[in-house]
Amino acid sequence: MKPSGHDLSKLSPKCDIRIQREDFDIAAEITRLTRGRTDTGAVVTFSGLCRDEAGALSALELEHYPGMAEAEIRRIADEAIARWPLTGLTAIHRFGRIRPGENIVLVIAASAHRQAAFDGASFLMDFLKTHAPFWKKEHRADGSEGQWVAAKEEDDDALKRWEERP
Amino acid sequence: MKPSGHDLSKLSPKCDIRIQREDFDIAAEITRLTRGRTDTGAVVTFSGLCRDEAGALSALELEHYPGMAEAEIRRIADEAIARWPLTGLTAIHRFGRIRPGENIVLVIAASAHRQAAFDGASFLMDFLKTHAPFWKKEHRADGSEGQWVAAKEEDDDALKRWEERP
Amino acid sequence: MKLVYFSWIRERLDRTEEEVELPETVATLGDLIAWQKTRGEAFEAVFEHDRVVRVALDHAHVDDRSEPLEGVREAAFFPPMTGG
Amino acid sequence: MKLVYFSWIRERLDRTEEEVELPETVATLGDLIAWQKTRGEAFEAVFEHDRVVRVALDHAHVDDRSEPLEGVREAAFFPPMTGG
Repeated sequence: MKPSGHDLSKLSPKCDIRIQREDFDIAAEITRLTRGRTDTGAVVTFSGLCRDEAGALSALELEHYPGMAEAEIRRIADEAIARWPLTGLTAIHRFGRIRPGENIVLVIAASAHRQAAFDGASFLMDFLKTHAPFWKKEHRADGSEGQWVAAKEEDDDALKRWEERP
Repeated sequence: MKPSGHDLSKLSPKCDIRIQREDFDIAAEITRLTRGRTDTGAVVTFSGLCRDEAGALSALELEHYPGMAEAEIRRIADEAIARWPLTGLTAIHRFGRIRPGENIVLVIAASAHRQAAFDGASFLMDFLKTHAPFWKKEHRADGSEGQWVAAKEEDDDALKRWEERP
Repeated sequence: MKLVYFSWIRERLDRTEEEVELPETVATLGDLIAWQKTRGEAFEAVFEHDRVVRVALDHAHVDDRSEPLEGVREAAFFPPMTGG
Repeated sequence: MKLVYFSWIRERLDRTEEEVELPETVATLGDLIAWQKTRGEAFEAVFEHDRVVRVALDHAHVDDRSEPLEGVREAAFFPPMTGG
């Protein structure tokens, strides 16, 4: 038995926020978050991909507000860490040109328990959708001028459930 | 523009259930689920790891009921697919000796939309915890006889929320 | 009928599986559990607390003790599951 | 003050950023938006629908149009976000 002073549950949560043009490696990010500690029992990842059901999209162009994007995601991440007993939290958001099937965003939440990991990841995504300064423009496969993607009301609705819960 | 007959949203969901001794590769499993289709906008993974906060655990021994385990998880997966618009669902549960920090279980749910992916993965995990025929025995670091892990009431409580929702 | 056991129930009964000939009077799952209790001290101790012992008949969970056994080939006995 | 623009607001106003000298009378965010409306047709069209234009002052979201501008170095104007 090791002395109780060696309490791994007191390691502070790792928090990693990145805004980048390059793709990410989910397996490497999970390892980065869980390596060297045995207090993580649950890891939830969310990855958002560029979708194109109609076959009409050539790519999405993701514009962002460089000064604000990282700061805003960090603020949301800090709130998630204050709210759930997380052992780690990662958020990576890409910008630039992204083709159908490619990754756009990754969120990882690690915790001792599964519900905290699910809730932390879901909370971070809901706020990221509505508060992180990113905008998507469509490039169409036929070369015609694409539209800016409109914000969804259901994204605002998704936020509200976090106000109702403890 | 491709003809509307080429509607990717009508691809049937991929479903992959495995009970195995070996570890799994999360990145490879995500690729397997999303490759070759552009109707997936959201992928949620849950991985459950062997935890050891006190430093007293040498390993967990996972016993399972070979004939029933895969069938039961498949039944739960079919229910998730009937309930949410998923484009893919994977569940891998390991058995045998698993050390602290190692993977025990992986669930992946893919969908066009994030809430369905979160709900599908969370639902599958809640049922898997309480319905899949697996049992964990602790092996202690000091060599003394370990205990069988007791089931948690909170796991049964977690199930109930799926009965209340539409 | 084939009977299989898991976890601490397997350890307490000191057997993984067995082939048994059930008496004619054993028609339901409740009858089967009652019969198990007659098979000695270890069986009596395990099956005493009915609610702790979970049952699967031919790989399907069964709660209802009045479930008929007709046609069932395999009954499994185990404590609450702790997978995931 | 530095003003920055994103998405279709940037396209409509045909500028990414600009450095402006605000009149003495512009004290709040509301004043700033009113002043923007006086800067020609494109500005008028963009800022006409107040609720569609979101604002960040020094990288923080601000809803309250009575927010004072004192000390603010950068104001950003953009439509509802569509990240994630």
